[in-house]
Amino acid sequence: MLRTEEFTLNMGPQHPATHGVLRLILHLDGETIVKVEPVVGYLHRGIEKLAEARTYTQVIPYTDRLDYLAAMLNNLGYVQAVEKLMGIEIPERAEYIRIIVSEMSRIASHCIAVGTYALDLGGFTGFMYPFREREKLMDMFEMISGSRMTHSYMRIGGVAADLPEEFYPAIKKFLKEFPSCVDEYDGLITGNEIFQARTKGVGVLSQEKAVQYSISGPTLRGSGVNYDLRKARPYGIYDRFDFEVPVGEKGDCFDRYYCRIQEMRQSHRIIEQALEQLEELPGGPVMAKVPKVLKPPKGEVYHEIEGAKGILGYYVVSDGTTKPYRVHIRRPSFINLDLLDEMCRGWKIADVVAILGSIDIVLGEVDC
Amino acid sequence: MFGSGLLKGLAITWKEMLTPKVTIQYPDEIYSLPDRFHGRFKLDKDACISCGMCVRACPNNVIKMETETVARKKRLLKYVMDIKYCLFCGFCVESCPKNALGYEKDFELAQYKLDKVPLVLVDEEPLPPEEKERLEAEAAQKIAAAKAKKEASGGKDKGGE
Amino acid sequence: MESNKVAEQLQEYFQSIGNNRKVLTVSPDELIPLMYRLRDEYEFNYLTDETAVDYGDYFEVIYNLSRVPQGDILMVKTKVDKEKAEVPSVFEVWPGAIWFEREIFDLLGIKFTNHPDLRRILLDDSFEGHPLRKDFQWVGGREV
Amino acid sequence: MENIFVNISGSIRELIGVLGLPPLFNEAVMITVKVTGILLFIVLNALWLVYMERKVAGYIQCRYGPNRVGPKGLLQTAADISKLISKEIIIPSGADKILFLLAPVLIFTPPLMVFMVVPFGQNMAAVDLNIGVFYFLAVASLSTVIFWIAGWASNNKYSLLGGMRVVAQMISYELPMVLAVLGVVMITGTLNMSDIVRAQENLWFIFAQPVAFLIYFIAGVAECNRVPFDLTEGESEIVAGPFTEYSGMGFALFFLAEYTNVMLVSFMAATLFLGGWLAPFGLTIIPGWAWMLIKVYIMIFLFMWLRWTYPRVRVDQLMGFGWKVLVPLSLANIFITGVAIKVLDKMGW
Repeated sequence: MLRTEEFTLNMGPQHPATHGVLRLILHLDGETIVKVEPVVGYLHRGIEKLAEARTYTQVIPYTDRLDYLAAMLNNLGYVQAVEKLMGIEIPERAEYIRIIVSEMSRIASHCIAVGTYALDLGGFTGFMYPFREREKLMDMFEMISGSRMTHSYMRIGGVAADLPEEFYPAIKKFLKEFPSCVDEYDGLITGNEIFQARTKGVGVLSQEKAVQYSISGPTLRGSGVNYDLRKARPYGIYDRFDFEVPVGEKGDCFDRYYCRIQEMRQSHRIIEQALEQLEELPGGPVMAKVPKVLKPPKGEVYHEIEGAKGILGYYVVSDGTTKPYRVHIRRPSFINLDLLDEMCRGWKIADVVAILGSIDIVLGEVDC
Repeated sequence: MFGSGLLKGLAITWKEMLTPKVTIQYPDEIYSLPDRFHGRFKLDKDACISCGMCVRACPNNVIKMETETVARKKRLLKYVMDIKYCLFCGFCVESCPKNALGYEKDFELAQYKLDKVPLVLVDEEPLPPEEKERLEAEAAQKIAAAKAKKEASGGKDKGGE
Repeated sequence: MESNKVAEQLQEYFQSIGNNRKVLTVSPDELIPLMYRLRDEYEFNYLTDETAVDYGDYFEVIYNLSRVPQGDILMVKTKVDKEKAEVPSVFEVWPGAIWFEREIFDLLGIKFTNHPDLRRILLDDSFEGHPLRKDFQWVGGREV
Repeated sequence: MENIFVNISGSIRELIGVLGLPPLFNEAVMITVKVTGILLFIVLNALWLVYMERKVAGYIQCRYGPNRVGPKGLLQTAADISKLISKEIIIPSGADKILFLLAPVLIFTPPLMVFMVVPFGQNMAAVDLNIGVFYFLAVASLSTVIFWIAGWASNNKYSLLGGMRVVAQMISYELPMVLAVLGVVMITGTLNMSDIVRAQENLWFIFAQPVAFLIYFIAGVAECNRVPFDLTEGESEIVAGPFTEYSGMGFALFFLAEYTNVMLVSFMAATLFLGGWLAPFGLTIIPGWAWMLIKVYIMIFLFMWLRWTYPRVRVDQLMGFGWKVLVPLSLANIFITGVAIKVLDKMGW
């Protein structure tokens, strides 16, 4: 009798396809996955604890370092939470700027998701093209905030500074070029038969499971659940824009990937509209009148926004002093990773990479 | 038809092969940095009033400042930024009431030796005691003179009333 | 928001609930039946967030529930003794709670009874103490 | 120009002949000279191909590729190789030392052996073997064993997985390759490569046997372990497959061997399907060996173009495609070729 044996393979924490320092313990039967155990925490910096020792404003640079691929969105979630706690109304101009930069951030993040997904499946060129567009976005972020990745641009009560003059031509040029770039990704990656063979029907996540397991973001929408906080519970001024929520059908890797591609197009639409409306606005302040030393009243707030990876929630407790009593961050990547085991079972090693890539995690956020 | 996607991919990569490249050839070609770029810090020593706002604004205790008070005036002795802990968030620059702190467009902050990493913006010896005394005496004189003048003029004013 | 209505309705049924700004407060013993009711009767089918706060002499575990895809949100709180920090796990109601609860266990040291896999998640297995507790003291870092 | 290499070899032969040594010795010297020449050609070409691949990749990906070391970055590979040579060869604990060190040494042998029979131009095969095609197929598949040795000896799970993948993949793609080549052999009735080239005087076999060419090409990509069939390396899945534990020169040899294999498959494609040294459109100004190289480089570029466009297939899809599509297709091709040969024969063509 031939006797076979399961064997364990340590994938990570140093591995080309785990998108950071994620360790996956794979239990394998040949190349078939029996069980996956994600081990996280290699990048744990204790941001929630650090926040307790900082003033409300000083927490902002730390939120950048959660999902460092979409730092603006992290900023946005935090400052909106504190504003909700303090009841601050921010100037209209700041609202528009926030929408523009956060949607740019979403595009940048999805560019990475799409690009690294192509790389995970072995297509190196598919990785470079989205990065090229992301680079243009980074340049614009640099104009706005002075930093390419960790912007710390938003402030409680508005944004740090108005958009610079040189930003407008740059964004217009980008908006003009971007649809054809997405077409290029579509042609090179989405339409490729090998890519489709690798992703269609792989790692199916049913609608019920996705909701039960608190999955969010494009991963949830890929399973066919139309739940985008920008529509379901509009925050900021998202109710003023006309856009659609792309939803998948089958919940496989391809649907999750394709949701991101379509979301990039929708974000592009939002930026276009926001820019148009912003230019009609008269110039004005971009900061509300807030005291220099922030002392929110005693209380607590839970605020959620739709981040690039999913629902990004901030739970801030104030005890009336200048420092937050507790900051908790609901990180979408962390929760989405929970279901990796179930999605991978029965698939091959190569599919683990494909499924992990389709969830689109970023380890700064997973480990907090 | 099966295979059309494959051919389309080939067409796209062929097209890209012939389009101009986007690389900036860094040391030869200079990348134009925007005005707001967060690079090396610079401090306008004369404008600085040593108020310590930047020290308090910093989320990560990067800035170390030492001052001495000479003739009731704060004098900056040391202004060192432990740049390896810096988040480049810009809160210190923003908090400066006199716009003394700012950015340069220099981003090559890497060093070979760890002790070279902290960014020393001001490093001055404390004034020698004689000098200090002299300055203090001078200041005291000035103040006294001003006071006397004020009193004199004030007396006149009063008298006028 | 509609969650207010839910709270009003539920107040009649659950005597221990205090309605405090759209927040349902429940004791740990009654938590699981309430959660089942919220899920089945009131269609809060999505657990967006679960966290806990150390208030010195007691813990508070906070659940944020949502209706998907309508988007309503409801906060449920439960108070836990510091001496006997145990809460029933809600993973039967929402399986997504597994990692939330592992994180809370890791950082605050609240035990979730019936939890299938209650291990540390972010910190090292040999780590001592729970860093998000207010009495946690750690010596080290760059100042030393 | 046409016969420059043949003349050089002739004059060397004459030179040795003057010494009046036994003919066996003369033959031995000649073979040594030829092997050295081919080895030089292979290694230099492999170095050039590494550079070319990086340039092609760069241009496809909107960047320049290597352009700092030497003019236009031409010395980049030389710099890389010298760096790799100076690196320590780390032998992992628990590795089978002898096999671990032997694998990178051996990896160059099968391609080198095959290059001995490749006709670089008219009368330019080092050894004009009359079972050349058979020899090529037999020897080229030996590299499977060497990859497996590397994978096994490394004592690393990724290497082992990579090694297993190599064996599975090479064996499944050997078959359609052989069957595709069979179509050509059936038409010519010979296994001698020079004769096969001569038989293409009127019509290149790519036009007579397009399906066979396609199958040969796909199987060739798989044999070289290149995208979209680079599962052996599969850097996003199994890190680097059998080469994971290799460092320094061991890795460099595997790396160069990959390009040698690419060259080999391209040479064979040019010989079997693209008319070898024969000049198209009567452009005989360019010598035959140059035509051969041009054809080979077109093939190599095709390989690179594919590599930088496609993602990788999965292991079961790879096997499925090999056994369920390529093998039946090549069998059908043989059948049709056989019928056609008979019919045309009867018709008196």
